[in-house]
Amino acid sequence: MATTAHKAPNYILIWAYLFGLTVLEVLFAFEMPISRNLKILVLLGLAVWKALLVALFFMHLKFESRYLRLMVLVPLPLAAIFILAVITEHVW
Amino acid sequence: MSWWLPLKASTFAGEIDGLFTAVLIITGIAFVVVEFGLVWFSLKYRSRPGRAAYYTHGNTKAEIIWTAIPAVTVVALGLISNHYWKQMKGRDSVPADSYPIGVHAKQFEWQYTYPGPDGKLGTTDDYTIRNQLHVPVNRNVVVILTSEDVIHSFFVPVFRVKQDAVPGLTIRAWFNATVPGEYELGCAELCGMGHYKMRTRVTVHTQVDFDAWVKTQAQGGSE
Amino acid sequence: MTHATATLDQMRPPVPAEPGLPIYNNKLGMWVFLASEVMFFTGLIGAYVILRFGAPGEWAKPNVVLNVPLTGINTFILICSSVSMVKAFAAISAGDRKGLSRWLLATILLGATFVSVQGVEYWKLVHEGFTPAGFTAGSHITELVAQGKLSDVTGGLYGSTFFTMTGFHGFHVTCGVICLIYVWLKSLRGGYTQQDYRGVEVIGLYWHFVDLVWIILFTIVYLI
Amino acid sequence: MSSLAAAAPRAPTHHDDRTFVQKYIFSTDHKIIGIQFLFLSLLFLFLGGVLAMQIRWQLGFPGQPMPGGGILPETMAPGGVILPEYYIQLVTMHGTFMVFFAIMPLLVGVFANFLIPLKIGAHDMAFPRINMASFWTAFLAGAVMFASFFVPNGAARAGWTMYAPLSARPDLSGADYGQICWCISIVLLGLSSILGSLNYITTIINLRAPGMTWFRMPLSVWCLFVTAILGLLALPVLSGAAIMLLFDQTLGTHFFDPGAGGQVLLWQHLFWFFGHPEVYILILPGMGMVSDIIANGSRKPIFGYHSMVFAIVGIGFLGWIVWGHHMFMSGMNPTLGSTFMVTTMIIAVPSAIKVFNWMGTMWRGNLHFHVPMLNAVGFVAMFVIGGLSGVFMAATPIDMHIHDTYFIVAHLHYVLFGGSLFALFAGITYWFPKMFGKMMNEPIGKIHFWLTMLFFNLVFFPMHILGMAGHMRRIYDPTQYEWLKGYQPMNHFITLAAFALFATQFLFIWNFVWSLFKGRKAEQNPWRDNGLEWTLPNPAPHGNWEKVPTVYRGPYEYSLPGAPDDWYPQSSKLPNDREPAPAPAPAH
Repeated sequence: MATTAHKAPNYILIWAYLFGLTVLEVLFAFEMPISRNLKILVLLGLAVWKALLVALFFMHLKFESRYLRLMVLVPLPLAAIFILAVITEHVW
Repeated sequence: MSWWLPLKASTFAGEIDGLFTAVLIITGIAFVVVEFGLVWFSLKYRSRPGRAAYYTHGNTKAEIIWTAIPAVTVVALGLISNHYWKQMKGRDSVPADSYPIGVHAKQFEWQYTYPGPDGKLGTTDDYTIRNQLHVPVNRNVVVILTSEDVIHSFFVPVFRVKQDAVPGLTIRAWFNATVPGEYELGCAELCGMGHYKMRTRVTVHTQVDFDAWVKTQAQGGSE
Repeated sequence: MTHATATLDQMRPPVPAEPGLPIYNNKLGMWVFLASEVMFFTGLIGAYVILRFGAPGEWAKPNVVLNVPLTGINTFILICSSVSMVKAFAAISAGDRKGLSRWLLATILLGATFVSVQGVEYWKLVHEGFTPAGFTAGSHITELVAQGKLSDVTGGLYGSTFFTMTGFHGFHVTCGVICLIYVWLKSLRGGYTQQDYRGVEVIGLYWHFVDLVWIILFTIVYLI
Repeated sequence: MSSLAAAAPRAPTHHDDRTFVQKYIFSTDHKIIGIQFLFLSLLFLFLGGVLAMQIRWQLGFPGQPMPGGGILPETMAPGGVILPEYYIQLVTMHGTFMVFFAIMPLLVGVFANFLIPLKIGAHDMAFPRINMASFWTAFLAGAVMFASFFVPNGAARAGWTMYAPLSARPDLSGADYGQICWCISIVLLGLSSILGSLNYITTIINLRAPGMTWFRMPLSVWCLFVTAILGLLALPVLSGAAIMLLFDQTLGTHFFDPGAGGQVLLWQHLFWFFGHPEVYILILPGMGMVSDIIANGSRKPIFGYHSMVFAIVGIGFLGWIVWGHHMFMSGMNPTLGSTFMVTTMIIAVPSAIKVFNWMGTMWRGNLHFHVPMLNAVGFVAMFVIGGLSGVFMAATPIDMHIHDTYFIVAHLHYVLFGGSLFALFAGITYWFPKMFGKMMNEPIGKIHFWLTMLFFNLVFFPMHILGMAGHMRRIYDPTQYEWLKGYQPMNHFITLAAFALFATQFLFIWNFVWSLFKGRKAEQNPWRDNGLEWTLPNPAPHGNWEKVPTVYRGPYEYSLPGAPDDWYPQSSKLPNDREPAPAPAPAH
């Protein structure tokens, strides 16, 4: 494998996390205890958390060189720049 | 045919032409420096027998100088432009007392809706004319641009004003005509087959003529 | 279990070269390709977010048009396929070729199930009147509008964005399944050994990426 | 030929058992693929030129039958007289072919493919088969776009920028199949470009020869690396946008349909978010080649290598936050306009740094004006004008007057024709011996350069004047307007100069084709250049080196004090040169 030998992460635990988070998300989406904006933030947070779990453990980013991690992050600010800039069109 | 910008017929024209001249001077200097530098170096350092090139990898001081100077120049230009930009197109740049004219662009013609004698748009005495823009002189006029089908662009060269008419949006653009006379307006954004013939006759009346014209229009004397 | 040392190490960057990134070419190539895929979905999801933010009417509530419980199970299936993919990868890195083939087969079946469930959902939605071009008149969905549970002002946008995003994600999953079948067949022929299982890792990266995109899509399309 | 070249490693002599088809049609050799791109793109460049001549005819002689126009179908040009619908197709297709199928493949398809493995010392690209797929996808995209002329109702007609809703509604534009062909072709080109960029990035990162550290790479490779990154991240957004436009045209979706809540400005944002990195894709490889050629022509190291690299990388970052300057007048949020105006002003600085560094390279050099050097200096001279006219547009109040006028047309042609095309003339002439083993003719090359320089300026400089007068873009017949009637003599003059410019290009075509067969046999290192590619015989064999060379110094060691010649190849070892550190042993 790549440079550093690493103990394979406990995939079943990650699977349990993902399953739990998905159920949590679905439940959370339909209980309406809080304001809409906070709900969106929480749901996005859960989604990002699950995405990070997949990326770090399933795609082994956690054990890769930091240059690769940096390279993988490059497109994200571009996406953010595009969406934030175009959204201001409606905050005329 | 003139080798310079068209007639200055609006308050914008003075400022824009001034800025144009300033940028022309700055870029002119850069142009002369670079082009004559290239020609001079090409002649002075061309290969002759026994000539050896001077071995150097660069000079950081020179780099700093020709990074700083362009950076300062462009940022200064940026700030000046932003000052005028806020006045001309800024969010609340349209003067309150502007004379409103509804401009509706559709494929290959412009429809101008005038407020009529009561001076307010949307009242019963409004009237609409095709391809004729009449504005009073020395008065702020706001053009309320809407489009029916595709993107058109309201462009009067002598007023130096341009604003796209976007279907689905209502965009307001203002100007203040200063020289009475007959001018022309054209569509500046490709809008299909007849893009080239979306021509409007722009007439800038003195205030007296304008009131008379409004009165004649109000009595249904449509053109 | 650590990964056994390898003699003819195919899984290291090419030898006679200046050290670049410490990963072999195929993996670097896949990560670079995934960066371009992120930009592709930026275009689609960005358009969705912008259109929704500036939508003239009120956007459809979750679970009114789209069946969230069914899609929740579908999401779970895709997560399982991600897990089985990583199990396949762990199997071959420990040298277990039969385990690799079995887990790959599991991944293929789960992936195919996901796509078919998605296909059935599309077919049902279109029949209910929810199409890429918006709400078709006189269908079940227009009754929902009549009952006031849904505003049809944003119907056109809702249909366009939903079908384009999830459609292209489904397309990427289908391509993934086809590649997995190729890798699976090659694994049956003993194409992958403990020394060289690059193909498995590269297709694994693609598969996890497609799962990651779905995790984000599921939240912003179905739940918000 | 000095003693140094003798030490170069010999080419591989292994037996080459590939059939003709494998070797030339479906080749996976990066050099053959580069040459395939060269022939395909030169064809489309010529087609773009022919379209441009028809545009100029209509503007110079409005409404008069075009000589040779008889072959055009009646619906487009009855009796040779160009109709408005056909004129807008000409404008759209001229832009599309030139940008997507001529300049971009010529710069990225040809020179990235051909130069990267040779200049960094690799046997071939990281993924040869994907590289071949990239060419054939581009070929298919070109075929689909070319076919769109012959579909019912003719080709797409909404400008190469395809602004919605004109592009999304066949009833408004009059072209249905043409628009669909445009979208499909652009999606295919996007795929081809992504496959290519993927290859270039992996090759440059992982396959550099031992000793070829990041700061020993020639600037042409640095430029191609940043171009590949821009291409990799920008093209998918265009593919996504083209797919949305395709669905709007075919499936009836409402992305850009204002009636159903769609946003018209969304297309412009998506297009120009791709568009500005695209225009840097069109200029950066040219800048890289010109840097190499000017250093070679001046027999002097490039001035400020590190600041050039930072300028290239700077352009790579800033290129992503300036796209709004195409939309100042489009109804975009004015505060956003201010932001884009400031970032656009800042992006002028890296280009200024590069121009001054090129001049610094020529300063106190030993200038050999071979044809590539002439074209390279021509590039710098013309690119400066293009860059400076860009400052006028960045100043938003001035842009209010000159947006969508011929001032913009002048600017883009000064950077694309005066910039990229002059760099291409230089690049093709410079690496022609490495591609085909023969030299291009020197006198014809010089005549071609001076005539092109003359007529190029006669055609495009007056367009600044037209733009200042307010002459709008894409106008079928300017004599409709009183104030433009006065400028008709200038349009007439520009048309005549354009015909002369087009005729001059036959000199290049003649020189290119004639030298392919009868050119003078090229020696090992005709330009006495330090690059690794010149340690190989001409034309370079399959697989390049048998053993990858080791690199001991940067690419620009010209006129090294105390060296026998005024050039010093990267791969020849001086007594006090250290061997590069061996690659790290496998850690586990």
